[in-house]
Amino acid sequence: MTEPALAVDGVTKSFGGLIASKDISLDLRPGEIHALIGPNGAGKSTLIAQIAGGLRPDTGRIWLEGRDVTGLPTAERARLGMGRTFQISSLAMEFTVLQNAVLGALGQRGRVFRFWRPVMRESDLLSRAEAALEQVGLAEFRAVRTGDLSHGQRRQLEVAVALTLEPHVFLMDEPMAGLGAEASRQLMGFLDRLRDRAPILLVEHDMDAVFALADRISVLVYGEIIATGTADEIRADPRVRSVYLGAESTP
Amino acid sequence: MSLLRLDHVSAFYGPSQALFDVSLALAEGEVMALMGRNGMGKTTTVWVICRMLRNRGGSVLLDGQDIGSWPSHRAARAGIGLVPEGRRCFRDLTVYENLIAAARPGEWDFAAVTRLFPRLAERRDQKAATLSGGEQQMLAIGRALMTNPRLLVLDEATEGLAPVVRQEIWAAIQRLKADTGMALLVVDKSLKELATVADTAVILEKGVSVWSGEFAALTDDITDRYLGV
Amino acid sequence: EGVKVGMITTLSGGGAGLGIDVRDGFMLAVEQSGRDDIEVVIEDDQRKPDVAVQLADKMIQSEKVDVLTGIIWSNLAMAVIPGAVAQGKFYLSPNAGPSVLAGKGCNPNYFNVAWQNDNLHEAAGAYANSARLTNSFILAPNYPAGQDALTGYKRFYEGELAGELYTKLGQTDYASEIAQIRAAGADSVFFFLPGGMGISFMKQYAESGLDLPVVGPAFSFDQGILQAVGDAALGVRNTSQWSKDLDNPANTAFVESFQAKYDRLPSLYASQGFDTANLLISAVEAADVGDQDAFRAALKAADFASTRGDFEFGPNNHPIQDFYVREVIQEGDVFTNKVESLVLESHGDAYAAECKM
Amino acid sequence: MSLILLAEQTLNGLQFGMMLFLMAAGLTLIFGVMGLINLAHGSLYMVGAFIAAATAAFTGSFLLALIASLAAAALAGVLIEMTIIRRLYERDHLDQVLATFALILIFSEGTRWVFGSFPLYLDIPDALSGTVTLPFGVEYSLYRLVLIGVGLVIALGLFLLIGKTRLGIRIRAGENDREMIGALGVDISRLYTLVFALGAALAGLAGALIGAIQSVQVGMGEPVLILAFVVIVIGGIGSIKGALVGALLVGLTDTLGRFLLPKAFALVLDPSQATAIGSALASMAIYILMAGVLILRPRGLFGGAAS
Amino acid sequence: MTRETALNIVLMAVLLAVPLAAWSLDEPFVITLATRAAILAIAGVGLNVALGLGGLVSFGHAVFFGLGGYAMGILAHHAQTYTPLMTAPFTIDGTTSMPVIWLVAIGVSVLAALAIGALSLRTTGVYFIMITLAFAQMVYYFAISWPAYGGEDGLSVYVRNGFPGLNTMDPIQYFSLCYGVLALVLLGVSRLARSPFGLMLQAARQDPERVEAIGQTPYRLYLTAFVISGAITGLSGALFADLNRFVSPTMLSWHMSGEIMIFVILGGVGRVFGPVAGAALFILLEHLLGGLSAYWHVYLGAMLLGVVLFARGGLYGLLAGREVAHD
Ligand SMILES: Nc1ncnc2c1ncn2[C@@H]1O[C@H](COP(=O)(O)OP(=O)(O)OP(=O)(O)O)[C@@H](O)[C@H]1O
Ligand SMILES: Nc1ncnc2c1ncn2[C@@H]1O[C@H](COP(=O)(O)OP(=O)(O)OP(=O)(O)O)[C@@H](O)[C@H]1O
Ligand SMILES: [Mg+2]
Ligand SMILES: [Mg+2]
Repeated sequence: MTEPALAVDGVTKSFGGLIASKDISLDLRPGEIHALIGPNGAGKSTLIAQIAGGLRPDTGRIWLEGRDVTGLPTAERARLGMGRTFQISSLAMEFTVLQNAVLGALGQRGRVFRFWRPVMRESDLLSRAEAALEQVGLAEFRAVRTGDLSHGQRRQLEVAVALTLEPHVFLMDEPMAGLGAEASRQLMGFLDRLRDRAPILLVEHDMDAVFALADRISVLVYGEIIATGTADEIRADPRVRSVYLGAESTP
Repeated sequence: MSLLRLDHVSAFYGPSQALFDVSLALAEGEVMALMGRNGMGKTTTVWVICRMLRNRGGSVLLDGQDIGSWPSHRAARAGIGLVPEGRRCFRDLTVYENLIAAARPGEWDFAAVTRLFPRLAERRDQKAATLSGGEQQMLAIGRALMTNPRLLVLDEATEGLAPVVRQEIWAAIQRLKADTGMALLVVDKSLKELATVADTAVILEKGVSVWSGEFAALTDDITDRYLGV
Repeated sequence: EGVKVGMITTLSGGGAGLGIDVRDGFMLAVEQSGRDDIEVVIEDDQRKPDVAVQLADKMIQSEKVDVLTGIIWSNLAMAVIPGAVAQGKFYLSPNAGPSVLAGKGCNPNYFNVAWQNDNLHEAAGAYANSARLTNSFILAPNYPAGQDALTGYKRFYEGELAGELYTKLGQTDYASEIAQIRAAGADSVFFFLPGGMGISFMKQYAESGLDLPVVGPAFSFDQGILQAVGDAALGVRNTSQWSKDLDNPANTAFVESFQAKYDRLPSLYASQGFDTANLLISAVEAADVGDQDAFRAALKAADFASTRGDFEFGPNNHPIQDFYVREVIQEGDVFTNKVESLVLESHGDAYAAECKM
Repeated sequence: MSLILLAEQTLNGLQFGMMLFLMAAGLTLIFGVMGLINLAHGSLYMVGAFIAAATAAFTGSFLLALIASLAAAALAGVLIEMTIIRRLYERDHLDQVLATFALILIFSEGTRWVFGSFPLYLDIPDALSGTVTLPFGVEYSLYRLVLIGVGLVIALGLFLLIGKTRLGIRIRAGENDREMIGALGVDISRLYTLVFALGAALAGLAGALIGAIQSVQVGMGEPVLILAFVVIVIGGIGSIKGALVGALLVGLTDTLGRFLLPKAFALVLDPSQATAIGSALASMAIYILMAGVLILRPRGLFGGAAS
Repeated sequence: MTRETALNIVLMAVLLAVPLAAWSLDEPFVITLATRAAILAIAGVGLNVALGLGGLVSFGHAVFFGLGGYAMGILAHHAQTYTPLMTAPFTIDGTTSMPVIWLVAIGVSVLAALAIGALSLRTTGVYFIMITLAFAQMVYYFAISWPAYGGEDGLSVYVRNGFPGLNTMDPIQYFSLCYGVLALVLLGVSRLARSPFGLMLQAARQDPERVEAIGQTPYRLYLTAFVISGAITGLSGALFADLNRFVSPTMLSWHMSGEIMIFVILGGVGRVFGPVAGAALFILLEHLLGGLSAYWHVYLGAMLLGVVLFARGGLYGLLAGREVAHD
């Protein structure tokens, strides 16, 4: 078996009395979509934050392509290839859509401390940004101010920015949230193709998407992983049904 | 007489027009689904209804009265409760404080809301900023219910909720409809679930209400054309 | 052909009272002279040095004035005067007298009609000796004028020091200082705290129950400020080169006419403004301002009737004059000062020797 | 240096701190809770002092003077809230800075216009003047003890108001999301007018109370303003408790700094140099304290609230 | 050409034309006013790098302004009194050469900005406003009570320092020099705003979390912006002191910080040329209203209030509309 692109090893995190992550281990293998599901407040975003670097785990380690990144700051991890989308859109709202995408490309390229040449004339950055916008279907909105986008459009831009980073792994926290049916379907098709470029750790409550996309699913409940398996295994798991899926388990 | 009625409403964000011609009518006790692709003006319509945005043309009537010049707090007191897109909980307030901040007397009180969402009782004294996304969503619904509205407006209220909770909320909406006669205006992307509660539907396309009628009358043809499903 | 005067003084903000008094005194004298060949341009410096410099430039470059005057504060004076006299203008100071300009930085075109900054403090030191005070506690804000004040006091004072304190400029609460005075076993207090600082200090001092005699320069006990200090100031001794009850004809006439015109008692600053104008008028009468040397000589002669009696310039163009100690009294419901005694006679300043001109 | 003197200075420090709290109380409310940077707070303080002085001169009653200052400041507060401040809540802090700076100019010169350029007289009423003897023989001004008491009462009142009442909850909710609290049925404009008036009244009261032992003059509000900001920032914005603790810390630092630093330098330097350097450092002390606190705790001592 | 560009050109043309006209009409004071506006505009442009682009509301920029001023004051003072600045471990003499003074002013400001920024940037928002104020107040009180260079009285130098090939005492020549510096600074800053650094800095203002997620460290961006900002403001301080031939602690006071900030807000936060408009308007108002009445501050206040309330985004917001994304 090849080395996992991302590995979480025995991570524990507590907030005061609340244990948000309890000895969590999971991995993300090249080419796969690994979905992380679980009830609200189970600790999914908290885990993503620890992987991305916003939070320090109390114990445990995070490995990115065989490298221990536990102690590294967020920016460093992003440079090493972690691309993430946020649960609540995090974008430069005064910029245009294109500028946000260029920003991503610039962050990835580095050499930020240049003070003279206009960045919006750098063709390599521009072409990468435009390609990403094209892929998520925002190309025609390139000149719109990000703050003027509708909620769903912002979610799409969020994904586009992650794309420009050309990451080695994607961390996506509820990318479908707020998307209309059609846009979700498009995004699903897109994620399906994206996994070949880089594996995706996908947090999502849209079960249609999860069951259609995920190679493996892990279920997090009260900070603990209670099951990991294929879509069918998870769908059949009575515990998962009772705490999470409810009536939705019938395909 | 309809409880809420929009006639040929138009609205702008600064210079850019977002609504061109939106009309809809919602009767007492009725559940209406407001649908459309991303960016078509659903939230803008909701804002106009709640008076967070002024309509420039057309009229907005509540109980037959033109509320076009009302400030939002007056509309709220007249019985419109809002669960806004993106939750917008008061981040520095505790769960309990969020709930009681704007509460008005009625059958929905802290006990009733926490019966609906027991999670909120567990997190009673936690600041809203540190709640999980889904918890915040529950809080936003609870907060609107605590104002004991006659018309509850839910803008993407099930976004980001676990399936079980979503089912609970849909069930709760059904109960609300059956027991209290509360009217509801629901924006949601899940047709399947809307079908279980909605009586009527309105579809928006580029700021125009292009279709309205009984929910049951929605054909595949229509949903395919306007919603892409 | 007359003379054009540029007056730069503080007419807005917290320190406006002083500027207004100088201006009113000055204009009163101009008016009384009955001359229509003295044109005065007045501008507000807002108590900001850079604004004062701008205004000086404006008056010299655009208004083409011959004489500048009006500045209240030493730091503004330091900013304006060297440049102005370097450009060949006359400057008559109605208030500030920083030591540099009395000593190394003196200039034939710069005349100080008020005093050298140390003078009133020196007089306070001399008074302390004559009142047989032997263990003074002294305090002032920590800035050049404050440091000069304590130096000036110590230059003449012969007793022991019970304590020496620098406070923060602009400080409003003096509980801590007062406690230290109480603990120090002093027999008197000397302080220099101009403006609101002095009012605060006196009120709080009175409130503390301490009743050591207090001595200070006139600034904290002058007409404009006394009403605000109120009872707390009664009986305090303060030193000055002028007082409204100084018995000379010029002064009597001044006090009367000032009161008639402005409906308030004149202050120290008003008297200085008045004297400055009269000095100028005396020079205008004697010489043409176009003839710099003659005009300078006429100024130097100081041939005018000063409200403080005898007045003459020393070698550094600073006054040689008498200094008095005054006591704060109440007349009806107005607080004012009455002269108690003369403490320094024909006193010059300590920097004249450094002045080479 | 005797222990008694040290104790007395500590007491002075605490007392000065309470005085700072009085000045800061209204500001905490407006700045911390409503999120508005109100540079004109010092002007309201000045208005309070001037009105008190004028009323006292006219009626001879200190109590009436206090009431008048409260009323005048509250009225001024309502007026500027309804005409100007109201339009600033949605704006960013910078617009607030500029607008309220403009208000300072208007207030200061307006006051001078009305009351003239000379300081006014306002003194402690006879009933409160004089000293009392505290344990260990410390003589202490009665009036200052009263100030401490008033400060404590206000602190407690504000704490309850903001933390425990529904009014307080709504104000804080408005600070997080004004639009939303409006959409839930709260008339936030009226609420804010009320709060602003309350903050203004507190400023006016402080001006009157403190004006009795300081100088009542144009510009008296400015140093107060800076000090009050220092206090609430050290304590953490939005926290009444923080403002109180911050005020006491600043009071102690300033007083003891002024007292001890020159003495400390006197051990190594000659006396007059020591006083100069010691007091130079002392005048920087509270700013050093503030920088230190913020470097260690970037949101102040009790700050959690965002702003 | 956008309206903003047109406005920039008009503004700079007017700022040049007015003193030239005054020169031909022999009204040297108008030239002095224009010089003052140009210099203060430089300070504002500097602050705007931190405040407008980086969102760092510094209430302590008077530190850099004052340090620049004292760099000029101290160097010129030593040169004019023929006393060395220091003798051990090696001798440094004063100078009256403007270019050297500018370099020193910039250098000192950079060091100060590094130190103050490194510490202050641990905080954000209002706390940042106050901690920058705190550092400025420390320096201010130090300058007031430190007697060596005049304390509160400040330091006068009797003649303006020299610039190769110019007679700086001639108002129009000194104006041209300051105008040239302003133009250079504006060129630099407008390039910077569009550069990779500028884009990233502005993103860090809007959403620092986003910037981290794309692999950059907001702190380093902020600190760099703060240092650049301080350096520019420091340079303007040196020019200002030379204009007045005088430096004093008022240049370090919080009023000064506030005034520089007002130029920026008045002109339009984040608009590169905004502070030029802001400073020019402020000085014009000060000059025109000053003669009106003894209580002219009331009118000034009312005018400022009018601008905030009715011209959102300052003068540039009023005249050029909402900021459009460049390119
Ligand atoms: N800073 C914090 N302090 C205290 N509790 C916290 C903090 N951050 C998160 N929590 C709690 O930790 C739990 C896990 O939160 P998290 O956001 O990871 O949930 P989640 O699985 O992403 O849920 P959702 O699907 O609703 O987004 C929640 O109960 C939340 O309230
Ligand atoms: N604050 C704003 N300023 C300017 N334009 C806006 C603003 N908010 C929304 N718009 C524009 O108005 C249109 C309608 O937006 P609205 O938010 O009502 O859409 P929506 O139907 O709710 O979409 P979604 O399903 O994505 O939430 C969109 O094209 C959007 O770009
Ligand atoms: Mg989450
Ligand atoms: Mg929407």
